[in-house]
Amino acid sequence: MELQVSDLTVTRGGIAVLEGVNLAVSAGAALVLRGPNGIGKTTLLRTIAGLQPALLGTVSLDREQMAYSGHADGIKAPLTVAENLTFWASVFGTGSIDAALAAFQLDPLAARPAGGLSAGQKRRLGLARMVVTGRPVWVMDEPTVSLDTDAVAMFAEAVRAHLAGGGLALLATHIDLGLSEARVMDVGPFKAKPPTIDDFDGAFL
Amino acid sequence: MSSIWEYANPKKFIATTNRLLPWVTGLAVVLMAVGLVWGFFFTPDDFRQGSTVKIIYIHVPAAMMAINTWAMMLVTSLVWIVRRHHVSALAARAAAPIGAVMTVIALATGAIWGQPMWGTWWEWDPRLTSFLILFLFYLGYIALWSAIEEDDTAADLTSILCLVGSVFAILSRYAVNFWNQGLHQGSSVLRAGALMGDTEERVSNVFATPLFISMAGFVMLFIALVFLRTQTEIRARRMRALLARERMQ
Amino acid sequence: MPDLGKYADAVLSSYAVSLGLILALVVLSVARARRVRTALEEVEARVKKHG
Amino acid sequence: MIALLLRDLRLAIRAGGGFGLGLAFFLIVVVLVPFGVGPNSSLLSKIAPGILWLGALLACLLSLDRIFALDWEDGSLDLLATAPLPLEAIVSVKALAHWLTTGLPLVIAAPVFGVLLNLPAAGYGPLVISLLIGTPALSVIGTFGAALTVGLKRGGLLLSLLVLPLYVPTLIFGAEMARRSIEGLTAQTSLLMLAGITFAVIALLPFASAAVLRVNLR
Repeated sequence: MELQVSDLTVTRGGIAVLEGVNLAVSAGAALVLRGPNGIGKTTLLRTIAGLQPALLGTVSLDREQMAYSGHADGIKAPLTVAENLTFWASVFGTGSIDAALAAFQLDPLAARPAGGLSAGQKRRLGLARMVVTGRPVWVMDEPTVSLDTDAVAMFAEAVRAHLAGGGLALLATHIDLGLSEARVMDVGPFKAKPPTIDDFDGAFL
Repeated sequence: MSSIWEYANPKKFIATTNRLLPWVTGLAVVLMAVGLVWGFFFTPDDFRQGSTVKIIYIHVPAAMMAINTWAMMLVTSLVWIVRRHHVSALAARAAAPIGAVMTVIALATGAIWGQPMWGTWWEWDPRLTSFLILFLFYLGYIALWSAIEEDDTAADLTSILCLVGSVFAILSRYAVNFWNQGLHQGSSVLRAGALMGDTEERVSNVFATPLFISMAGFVMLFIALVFLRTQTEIRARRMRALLARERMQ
Repeated sequence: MPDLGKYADAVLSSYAVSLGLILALVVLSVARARRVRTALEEVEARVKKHG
Repeated sequence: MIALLLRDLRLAIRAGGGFGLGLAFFLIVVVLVPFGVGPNSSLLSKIAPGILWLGALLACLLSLDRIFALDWEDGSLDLLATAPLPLEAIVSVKALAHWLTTGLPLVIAAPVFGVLLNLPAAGYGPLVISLLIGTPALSVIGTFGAALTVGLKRGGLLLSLLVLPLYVPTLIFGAEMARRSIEGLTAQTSLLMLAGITFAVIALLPFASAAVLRVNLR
């Protein structure tokens, strides 16, 4: 399995932000996207994950193969940690949540209401959800926000395990994950040029 | 002249409507003036309704345009959904306030006519009630357009609302008919009301010609306003696009 | 002026209200059209200058 | 799908608000009406079916914006959209959860509140039946409205403006059915129309809601 993105142009608010993006990630590999704030990393990841349509270009894999994690973790405060994970496990039709709990050392917190967790613990719960999905492609946007160094190591370990199992990962992050095998790609060169102004057509420019 | 879809290009639309606009406006002014002056000054009073019959020259065309505007919005919304022509979505947006004003006129003239006829400003007559509901639909549609910042999102959502709303508007029309018939069956006042705004056979010939001229005038007025307001929406949209592009640099 | 009889108020007020509303709609549409047109021209001139 | 339903029900129970608030609002409307129109019991019994229907409708409206707003804010909606469930199913389940937490309690409570309004004895059965058949339509239509306004910051008022006109046919046929039964007239047409609207809405509107949600998510 290989994730191939060819000539992808992504839009935010109807305006192209990145254009002609080409990238490929093969099974067992991870690709880290870099770039300054606001360049369109989130938009790119959302487009690849199938949450928004691309203006041009193709993504080789279907969205049914991907698990997406964004800035918000989708945690329900009144439910316990275990209940939150069990919900996603049954939605994705995977059975057990034990592996996910173990990977992010959430076992001691399993019976706690998620609303009482610290920001870092919530983030760990959000990342544990990725394990539960059982999907081969992880698309992750700033996964390490509010994690301490131990938790970042946990995360790197979880990604490594995922890759070893034949999965692949696409991440946008600023910090060094300690994932030495991951390739790094700067999305800066793909920044969309302002469209030329001529007589107006469908884009009103 | 290859196909009608060429006019979906904003620039082409503006150029074409600019050429047509003076003619349409002139026609609207002439037809409305003739229809209304003829109706107001040179038609006899009705033997039952007296001079209030003169209100039909405004009430009937306004009511017709209130419904036709929604129908036009439905068509342009469908065109947007199916063919993604921006001008079509913007035309629907431009038309909505016109339809709302026409609905208000139909309601106001209906109420003013009802005061001497029914002895009350407001009667929950099925026809008037349906127009009140139609007005609520216009309000919701306009409010949704102005609440959403992103243009294409707004166009998509309002189009779907227009589609769903159309079905519910027709449903409401039947529901309201059923509901009022249940309340006062066979009231003679309501049968007298059927003369107002009913099909042309019932309105005798003396009233028919100026009424048709006035209706044609209202149609022309509508077309002129839609042209002008759609141009405005296109320009506003282009301005937003230019400003957004400026921010990119 | 035709003799409107006892319904003069009703007829005259409905004509006044309706024509007033139509006039208001036309005036507002034309005013907004002018405003947007000049605003767009300004922006276009600025954008063309900066390239 | 069942997991989503169970989660929504569990959230409604734990967070409070779900069952309780709608019912309390319904009660308050019913209590306030006699203060507004006077304590004349024959008048009250005449308008009781309409008031109960209106109260149920408003109580239903009150909780509509919660259908998607919370899931939108915490990102669950994005995650659900990438889950192996069609959006149409998600929307339907959400509507069902809303009905179970809002509509059904209202149906059960309506006879009790009917006592307060001096509802005639003949009216209890038809009222409960009309509410039972009609309130699912309120939830499904409301879900469409909630999907339309999900991304908006001040969507609450707009939601009411959009949804209330869509409620007109259901309200008319629902209240009409109860009223006709009380007056001893045949209520069959109203019943059939009400049921027809509910079934049509359940069958068709989720597609519109899902389409709207897809637009709002991108």
